[in-house]
Amino acid sequence: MAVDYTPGELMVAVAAREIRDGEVVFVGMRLPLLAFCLARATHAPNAVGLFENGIVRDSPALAFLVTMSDGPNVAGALWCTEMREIMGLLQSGRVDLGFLGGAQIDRFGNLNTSYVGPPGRQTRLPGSGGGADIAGLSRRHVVIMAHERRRFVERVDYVTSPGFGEGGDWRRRVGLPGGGPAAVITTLGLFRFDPETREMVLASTHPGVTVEEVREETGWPLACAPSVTVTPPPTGEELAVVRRFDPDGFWTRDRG
Amino acid sequence: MAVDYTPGELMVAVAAREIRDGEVVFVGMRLPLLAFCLARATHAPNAVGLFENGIVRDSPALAFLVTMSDGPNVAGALWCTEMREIMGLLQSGRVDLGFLGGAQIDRFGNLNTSYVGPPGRQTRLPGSGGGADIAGLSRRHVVIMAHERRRFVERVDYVTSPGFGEGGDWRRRVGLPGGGPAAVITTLGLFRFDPETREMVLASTHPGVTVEEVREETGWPLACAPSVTVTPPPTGEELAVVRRFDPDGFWTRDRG
Amino acid sequence: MSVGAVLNKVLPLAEAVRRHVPDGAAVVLGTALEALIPFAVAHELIRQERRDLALVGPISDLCFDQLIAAGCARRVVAAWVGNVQHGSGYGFRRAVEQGLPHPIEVEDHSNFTLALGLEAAALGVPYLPTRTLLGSDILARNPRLRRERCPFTGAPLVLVPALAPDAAILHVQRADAEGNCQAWGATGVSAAAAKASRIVIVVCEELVEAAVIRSDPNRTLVPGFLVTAVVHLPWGAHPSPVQGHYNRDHAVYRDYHQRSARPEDLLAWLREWVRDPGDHAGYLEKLGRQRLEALRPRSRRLAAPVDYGC
Amino acid sequence: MSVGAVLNKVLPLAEAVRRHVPDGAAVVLGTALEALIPFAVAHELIRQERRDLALVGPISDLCFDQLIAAGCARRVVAAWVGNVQHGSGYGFRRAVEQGLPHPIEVEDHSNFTLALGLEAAALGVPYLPTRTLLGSDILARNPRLRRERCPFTGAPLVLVPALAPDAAILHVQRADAEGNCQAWGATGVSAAAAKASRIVIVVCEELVEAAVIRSDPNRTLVPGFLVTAVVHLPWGAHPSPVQGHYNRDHAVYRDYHQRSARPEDLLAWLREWVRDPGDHAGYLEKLGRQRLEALRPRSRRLAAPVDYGC
Repeated sequence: MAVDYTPGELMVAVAAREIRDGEVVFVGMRLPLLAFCLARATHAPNAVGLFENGIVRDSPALAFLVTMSDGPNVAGALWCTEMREIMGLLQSGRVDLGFLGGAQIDRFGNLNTSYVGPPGRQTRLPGSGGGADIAGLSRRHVVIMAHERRRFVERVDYVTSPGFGEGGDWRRRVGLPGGGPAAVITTLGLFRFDPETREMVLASTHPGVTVEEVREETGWPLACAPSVTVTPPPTGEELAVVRRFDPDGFWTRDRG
Repeated sequence: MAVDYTPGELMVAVAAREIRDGEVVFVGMRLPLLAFCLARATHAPNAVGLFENGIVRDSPALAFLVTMSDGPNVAGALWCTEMREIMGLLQSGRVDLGFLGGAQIDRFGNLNTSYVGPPGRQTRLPGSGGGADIAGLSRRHVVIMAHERRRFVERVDYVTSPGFGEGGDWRRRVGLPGGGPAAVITTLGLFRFDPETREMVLASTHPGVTVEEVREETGWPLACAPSVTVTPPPTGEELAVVRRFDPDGFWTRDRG
Repeated sequence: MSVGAVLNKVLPLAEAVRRHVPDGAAVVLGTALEALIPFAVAHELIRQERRDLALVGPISDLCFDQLIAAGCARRVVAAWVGNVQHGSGYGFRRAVEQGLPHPIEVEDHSNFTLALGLEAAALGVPYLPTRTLLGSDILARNPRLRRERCPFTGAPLVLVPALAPDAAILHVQRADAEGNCQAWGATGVSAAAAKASRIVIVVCEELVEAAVIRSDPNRTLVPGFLVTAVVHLPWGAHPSPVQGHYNRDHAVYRDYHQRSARPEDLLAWLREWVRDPGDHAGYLEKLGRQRLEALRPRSRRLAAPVDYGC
Repeated sequence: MSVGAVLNKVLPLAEAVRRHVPDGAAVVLGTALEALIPFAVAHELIRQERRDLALVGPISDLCFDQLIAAGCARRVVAAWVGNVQHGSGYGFRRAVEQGLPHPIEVEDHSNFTLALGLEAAALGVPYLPTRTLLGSDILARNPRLRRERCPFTGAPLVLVPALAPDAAILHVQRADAEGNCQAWGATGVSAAAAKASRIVIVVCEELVEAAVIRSDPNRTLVPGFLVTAVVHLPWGAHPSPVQGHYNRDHAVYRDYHQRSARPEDLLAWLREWVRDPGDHAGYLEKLGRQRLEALRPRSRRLAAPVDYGC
């Protein structure tokens, strides 16, 4: 049965499926926050969500959130504390999964949210926030971003949040404890990483998207899984939950 | 007017006079705790007391205390927190004055509360607790202890809580930030330290005690101030306050 | 504190800012992230035309963007500068990209290294070690961060040096006249920031009796003996949220975003919302009672009772 | 947690100890110093004749002395071991001085270095730096502590390696069935100890509904996802105090002090107060209702209301 949904809603549904029941998830804001709410409401009722401001919740926020510090994310939390506590959980390996967004990503999953463009004519982006910490320290992380050729580049201009660096065992060599990116969820498809080379690999295209379209929007010769599948679209139940937590489509309709 | 008092009460009164108004004081237990209460009730109404368990008070405990964690020290505190916060204040130079007890002290004010006696036949004492931290990190500290020849030795068997080490600029050389001992208050007298050599110097003898008696109970050739005075005894007001906080003489009568 | 001393700590906003945040000061603010942002202090700094500030904070939401656009800042030490609700901070971008209104220096951090720098200063150690930022260009390009091998394990570590601002500005729910203060909700790096700083200004929604604080000492965020000044200023964190007092006023962030893309519009926004109202009372008057009331909590949610009896 | 998982966390005392604290485990307890000492767990370890434990804690009051005298411990990592009210711990002294009932190893710390070791493990770093213990023989004789120069300032520092016990035992005022727990009064090194340990056992005076914890999230000491087992055991910290529930029973400390100077007396004390009562209920019965009631708070002292409304 075909259901109408936006790219944002699809990405939220795909992201939610990355959360396993009982996991401790570094949530962040926007689409990952909705994905956490969706996962808890469906297949992962025991997932725990961490926020870098110091909030830990095991239930969805009481109401729609624009920021993680909004009142409905505080009320009913199971712990409100300092950032150092949250970062300590991350650094000590207690966080199973973290979510990240980015402006620019490369072949090995490195993310740039700091400086884009050639020296002298750089655009200044807001910066890391907790992104570099999540990318470095969580057991695995998942990236969610818009898929455009200017964003998917051979090599990012600046590594804010490390993925697999130059590939292979780079993370081990530089000393990063976390496992690195497990998936990249874009407006066009779902990507995994080759277990040896650590290069990004197209795993599935979203409904209606061709592999060729993905290639066109990717700034390097894209590797594909032996059989690229089609991403299962959000179910009616998934959409109902997403719309409950983003009733006006602030995150899933107004933007990608 | 002569007032009857115990050695413990005298020591508390002398210790209280070391606290200046507005100071942040690392209090600990027993006699120093009473000294803090006395100082606040008399000349230092704005002194703030810190306890290593995590308590900060600006008022005396509600009732007699056997330990710093007793209920009356918690209720009405202005802050109950973790040990790290208290130790952080100490290490960052926010503590003006700390109090310490000891089983053994030497010429340069080093304290031993760990191992007494020759190797192989050592007596095991309880250990540092927070003593070594107070001695190392507070801006200045004051020692309170019984004056006996076996306790006042040329060189302690084990430096638990450093005073001036080997004298002179030893503290600077080993890298200790705190100022070291400012006074030693014993059952016999009050001692200061020579600003150059950092050797302990007799400043005043308690009423009825002679310099000779102090020398006899001291295990090294004791230096004396140019004019050794007599310690002013506790006033009636001071005694009244001490007895209010130690009504049964648990700390000031049953023991030294 | 003697009564005189206590009374002297409680200051009007303008006086606290004038006395304790001079030109050139390093100021940490926005320490609870998107909540409890001391916007009233930031606006007062703009009105007093403070110059050459170093702004220190994890993610600043639009507070830093406004200070930068107004020309108050010479340096930014932060993990993220922008508008949390809408992304880019145009004031910040123009300063970095075009040197407008004048060039600023930026010291980039992640949230964790910024927090650790403040923690190190709060704890009185020259640095704290971490495993974050290995392999990141933030480490490569921030000369204050050092990469060293762990003497115990041989593993690579990043050493974050102590970061001790001149002044910390905290907004809290309640404080007494001595500055003993309590806040609830996430506190981010607030406690560390206060202990790391020489000057601490506490802005509170409620100025309470000493007994209120002392009825619940586990709730205390910063003890008064570390606090320099107390400003009693309800709504002082607007448009950011204060749990139990008011919700976030999202419309302000949207309006500022829409009106800051062009520098002349941004300056007009600052004129309209910061300079022309003259002071915080004028700002609240311009917002209007109806708008403020709409931000009030829909219901009370009281903490379960806790008994300190003994 | 699923309902099944939740119910499984709540265990009787004996079962929690049997399942989660095996022979040879490194156990941190007494983390709030003289209050909230999990004496009931210590006594159960004695009754179950646990052996070769490493006992970790800042100052242990007489809890460690009893475990050592009963032959449960092979190693002690602590800053102070004795009887806070009376000084010496005779059980500890005999073990160190005479190897009775068997020799034990002692790793000496100050309170601060013990706290920092736990903090390092809690934060996931191999060590934390400090300026304490420079010039102390604790540093000179503890081979795990290193003296190094600061790479930034050149100043000498002590590096305290991470100390990660196998199990942490915390006594708290209230917890829910998932282990989300809240404590008030000074908390010492409790939070760090829990995060540093693989296993966390929470013993609570009150087992409360999930909603109680969530009504006041700033009060939470340790979140449930770090907690392995929850034991609901009123009076489980006796004779140490629990704010709002009971005061310290000083007489126990005096009695133990008087009856522990000779080893046969100490063993008789343990027989009388630990083994013969059979379990915690038997211990409370032996204490008697009247004695327990006399320890109850004389009055309630409620925390000022806090509103999380939004």
